[in-house]
Amino acid sequence: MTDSTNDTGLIAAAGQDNSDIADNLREQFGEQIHNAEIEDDTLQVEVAAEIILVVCRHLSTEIERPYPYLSDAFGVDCGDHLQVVYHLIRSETADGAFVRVNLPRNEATLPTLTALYNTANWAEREIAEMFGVTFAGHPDPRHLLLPEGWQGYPLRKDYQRPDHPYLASEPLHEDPSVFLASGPQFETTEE
Amino acid sequence: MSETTQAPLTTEEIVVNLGPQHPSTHGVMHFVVTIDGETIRECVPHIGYLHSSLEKIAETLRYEQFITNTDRFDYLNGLGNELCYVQAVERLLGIEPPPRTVFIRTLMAELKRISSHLVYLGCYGNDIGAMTVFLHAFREREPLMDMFEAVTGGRLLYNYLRIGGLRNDLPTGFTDQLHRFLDYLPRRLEEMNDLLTSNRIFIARTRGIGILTARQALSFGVTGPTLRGCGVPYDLRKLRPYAAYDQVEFDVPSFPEGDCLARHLVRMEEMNQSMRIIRQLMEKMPEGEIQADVPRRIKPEAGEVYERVESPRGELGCYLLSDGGAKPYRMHWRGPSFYNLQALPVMVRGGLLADFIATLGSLDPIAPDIDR
Amino acid sequence: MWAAICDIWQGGKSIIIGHTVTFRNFWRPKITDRYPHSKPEENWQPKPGYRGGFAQLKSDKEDRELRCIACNLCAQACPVGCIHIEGEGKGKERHPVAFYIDMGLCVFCHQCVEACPVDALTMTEEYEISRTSRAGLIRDLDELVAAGEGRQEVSRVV
Amino acid sequence: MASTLVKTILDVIHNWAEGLAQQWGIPHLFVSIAAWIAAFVFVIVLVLLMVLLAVYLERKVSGAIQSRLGPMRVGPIGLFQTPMDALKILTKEDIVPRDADKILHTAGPVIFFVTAVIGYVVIPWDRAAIAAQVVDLNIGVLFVIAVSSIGVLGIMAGGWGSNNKYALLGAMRAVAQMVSYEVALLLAIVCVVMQTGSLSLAGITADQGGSLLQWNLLRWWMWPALLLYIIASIGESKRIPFDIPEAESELVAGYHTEYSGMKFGFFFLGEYAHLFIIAVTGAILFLGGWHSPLPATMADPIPGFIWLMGKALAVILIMMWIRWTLPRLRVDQLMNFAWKGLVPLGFVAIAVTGLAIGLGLAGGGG
Amino acid sequence: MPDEPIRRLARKHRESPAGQLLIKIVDKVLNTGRACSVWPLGFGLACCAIEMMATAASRYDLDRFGMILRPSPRQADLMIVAGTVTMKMAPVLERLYHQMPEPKYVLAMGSCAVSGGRFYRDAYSVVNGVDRILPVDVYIPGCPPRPEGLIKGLLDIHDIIRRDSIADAPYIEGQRPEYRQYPRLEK
Repeated sequence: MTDSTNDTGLIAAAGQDNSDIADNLREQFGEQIHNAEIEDDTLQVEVAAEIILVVCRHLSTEIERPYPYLSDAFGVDCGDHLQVVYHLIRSETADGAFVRVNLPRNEATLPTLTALYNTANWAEREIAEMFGVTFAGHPDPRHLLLPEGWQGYPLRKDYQRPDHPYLASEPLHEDPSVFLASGPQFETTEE
Repeated sequence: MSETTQAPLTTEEIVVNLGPQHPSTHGVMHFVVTIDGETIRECVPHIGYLHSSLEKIAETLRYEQFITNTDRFDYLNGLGNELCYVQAVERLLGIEPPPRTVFIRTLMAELKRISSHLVYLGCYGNDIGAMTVFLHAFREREPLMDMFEAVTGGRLLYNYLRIGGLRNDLPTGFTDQLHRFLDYLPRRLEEMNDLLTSNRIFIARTRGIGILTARQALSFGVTGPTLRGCGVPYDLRKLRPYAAYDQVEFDVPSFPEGDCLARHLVRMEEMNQSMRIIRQLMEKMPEGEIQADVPRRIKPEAGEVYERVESPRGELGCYLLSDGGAKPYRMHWRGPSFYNLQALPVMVRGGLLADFIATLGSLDPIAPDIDR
Repeated sequence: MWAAICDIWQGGKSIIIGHTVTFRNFWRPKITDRYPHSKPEENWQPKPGYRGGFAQLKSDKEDRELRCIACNLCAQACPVGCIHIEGEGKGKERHPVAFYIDMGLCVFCHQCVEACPVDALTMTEEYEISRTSRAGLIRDLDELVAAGEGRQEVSRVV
Repeated sequence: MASTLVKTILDVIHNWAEGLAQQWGIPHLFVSIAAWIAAFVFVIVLVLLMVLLAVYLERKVSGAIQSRLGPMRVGPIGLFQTPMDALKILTKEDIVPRDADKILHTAGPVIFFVTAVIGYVVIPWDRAAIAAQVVDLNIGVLFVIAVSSIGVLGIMAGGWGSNNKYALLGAMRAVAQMVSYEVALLLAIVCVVMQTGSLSLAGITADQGGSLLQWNLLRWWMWPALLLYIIASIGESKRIPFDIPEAESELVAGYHTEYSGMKFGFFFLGEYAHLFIIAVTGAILFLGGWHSPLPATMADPIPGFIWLMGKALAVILIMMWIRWTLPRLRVDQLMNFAWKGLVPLGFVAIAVTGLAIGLGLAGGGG
Repeated sequence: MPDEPIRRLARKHRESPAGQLLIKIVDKVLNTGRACSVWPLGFGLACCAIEMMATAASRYDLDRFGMILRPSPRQADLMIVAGTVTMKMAPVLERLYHQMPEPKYVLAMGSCAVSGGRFYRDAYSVVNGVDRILPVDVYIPGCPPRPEGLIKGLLDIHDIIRRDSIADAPYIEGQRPEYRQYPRLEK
């Protein structure tokens, strides 16, 4: 029962290529597609924040061989801006497409994709609490992994860990001169 | 007690907190379950009780130092996680590991899959109420633990894979040990099937319980045995072969029912398929070096990579972004349990409280894999 | 009706089969290792290469000096920073005056042993490392040297 | 011989007390009451010992089935493990949760334990001639079932009084389950009563005297009743596969989630006392009570109460075997099974017994 | 405490020789009972939980020592904190500890519970050692410890119990001496 479906999926994958998808995207959305290319049968698209919902709907339902499912979404702190990456897949061949959005650090707002993908719910909540990206219209915008009332966005590069008694790195030995676990030997490694 | 009772009394829904400390939550998760009598009206998962900030830690460690931490994501699949991470780093660096290394890595990942499914089997038996299955499954797992210890020096967390190689070759006597185990395990699995899988009570507890349709599963990003239990033969080992999976033959078991029993049967069959893979790997195992040439300072060029492997729980993704330094600039881990668990509220709605436990157990979630 | 009877028959059969399995197991030999009791049998000795406690090795030459040259490579390789070294002297004369490993912090990953250029640090098969105080988990140089008495080889899988 | 020894000890105490009473002019009634109490205390101690033994056996049997050893450290092969557990439990802190109903919280385990033990007064431990039964009620078998079913009140009081949702759910499940399985249990007993024509446990035992062939176990028309009794008694004692009131993976520890120390000990011991009385009753109903399986012509060196306890232990062992083999049923399946499976089976069993009596095979009320 | 009258009596007569003898005997009996039936609350959090389960399973068999893993803290004597304790989990851990009846003991299993281990320095959400929240009696390093290592730690707990005396009354008047009071997590 399993092999036949597998084979058809693989043959279909081999028979077609994705190069037209990138061209179509550029044609359809023009300037708002910052980048669209195919690398090792993986589609890489970088779009403006305003059209992310439209592009994802287009990729997941409207093209000939769509990427109907969201597999993963995560954020990256690129220093001067934030990036949110969506990984769309096809279930028959496990082909992937990466859709990226660049956002300014201070006012990072994106429309939510929860209407399109159930997967987006938790993934967006995680990105929101880790990077401080606001997802407009998210049905459940609470903290996901961190306790209620957490301050700061931990995965941003400039995050300082809170000064909390549970976290304080106090000397482990009775005599602090003997052993300091949070020593600086580590930072000097590369030089 | 049953939901068909039409009582003239006014009834009240009660809210039960399952977890964070609860005998069946498979680690620490918290579910706020609203029940009417015994029927579940709503279930809201609260996660993050094991959020250990490993993605942040990855940014402070060198590439080779972080291998030991990948074990801690999904601790039942330590070698599989290492495989995913090491493959990602190797792709960043453009290194090809020697063939013997690839074979040993695949072999260990498959052994780990068997071990992980045995833990699942035991815990599922415990959830359903069959304590003996739990202890039997852990008993069969002990020879495996001995093998892991002989190869890697650790029982549960290994730090065995290296970038472009392995820590050490297989020890002497390993082949005999493995063959003894492979001869012995199928008989014991058969016994376990007699004891649990074919039991009328077990079937009554799992058939038609926690149903997830294929479309729902895909839209929730569910992968692994849970998705294959919905009739979708989605397996990265077959669809996008990595390591040595393109050199072995195996089937991808899938059952169309989408209930707890189907997921259970998928895992039971996967253990047999893993044994088949291991036998083939042992036959074809090439001789040779186990370490590729790797620069002493591992500093990949700026770039990014998204590596995917099939863990016992589903699709494992590792995203690495390098800025040219010795430490990853950003590391993201796609834990399969994270997305699998998201589908739980849909699966348990309208069922009984006992079905909740059965459904949760059949997803086989691992807390650090969810919370990272 | 017939289906119901078949169901009862099948169900009863499966339950009886289950009972035969447990009955068989009842008479099987027990696999329990009686850990603190049958200690001389060394049933539970870890395999060679097991990553347990730590030891500092001495040179196999006549002078029996410590091999360690206090180069700090192990401390740098450690992903948790549980090793603290203070060395003295320059060049060939360099030796450690203080060497602490915090076992409570250590994750037993073996990276320090692999980093050592002179094979001075090793992990042992010691696993009875529990203590009743946090400070008791910190190993100093004397304890490490004592643990290394009689060892020549660095731990490795054979 | 042990049973005569017991009788002698009791007689000596009785005579001594009577002598004393005559000397001091105490009415004879008080002496009789004192003698009953002495006999009752003796039985209770015996029963508690058996309960501790049953707990120990449970751990050993489960160990054997699971390829492990079970308790080994305390005493030879861990024999003193359960007394040590009891000692520890009795000296633990007794916590009453702040928002619990204090009276009900305390009453729960007491009711549960006392009702579990009271049933033992009507058990005929040995032949009536040597007075090894505290009271011989003519409705003994009903008394045992009735009293032990009051235990469910203790569970309900405890579950409700704990002010804990797991405990409440567990108690609700326990009530529903015990009420349902009692019906099936009584239907099984009705068959035995039809066969014997007596509700007294001593009478039921007497009916099976003579030889091994007289046991209800070996009368084929009693087999449906026997099957029914085994299943219903497991349900009644809340063990796997019917252990939903304390289903560990669902309700943590069920109705005794909030109990610690001595009160938990009462629940724990009471549970095994329940189990043991159901096993003893089963041994009397189907395995010939204190009668020896040896032919009557052979001299029997073993006293009757040892035989009875041995038979009860055999029943318990079978229940343990079942417990450590099967998974747990779900709550609705459990109720369905009781009402749609066991009750009809009970009617079949009664019909079969009635048929056998009609055909003249059975005693039909002696 | 049910033994409170005995304790009061013992403290009163701890000077007299007869009292000492009696205290010795009572200690011996009580401590043997307690040490021989330590029921742990399996507080399995992460990787160590699997090794804890393996220890309770057939090959190592905690039941040999009279230990049964209890699901409810009310019936437990010992809390095995096996794994990473996060900031989100810390209040739960504290609450469970206070739900356990006296006398109670805490065993920190694995590096994460001992010191934060892997997550000591750079993690923002992991409690660096469970001894910042609870009074820990025995520390077992290891990541995770071998089952034998865990059994050794449990035997250490037995030793601690056997050293208890009813005349000391360590858990009646406030906390145990080595208890370090850390501030509670702010809500």
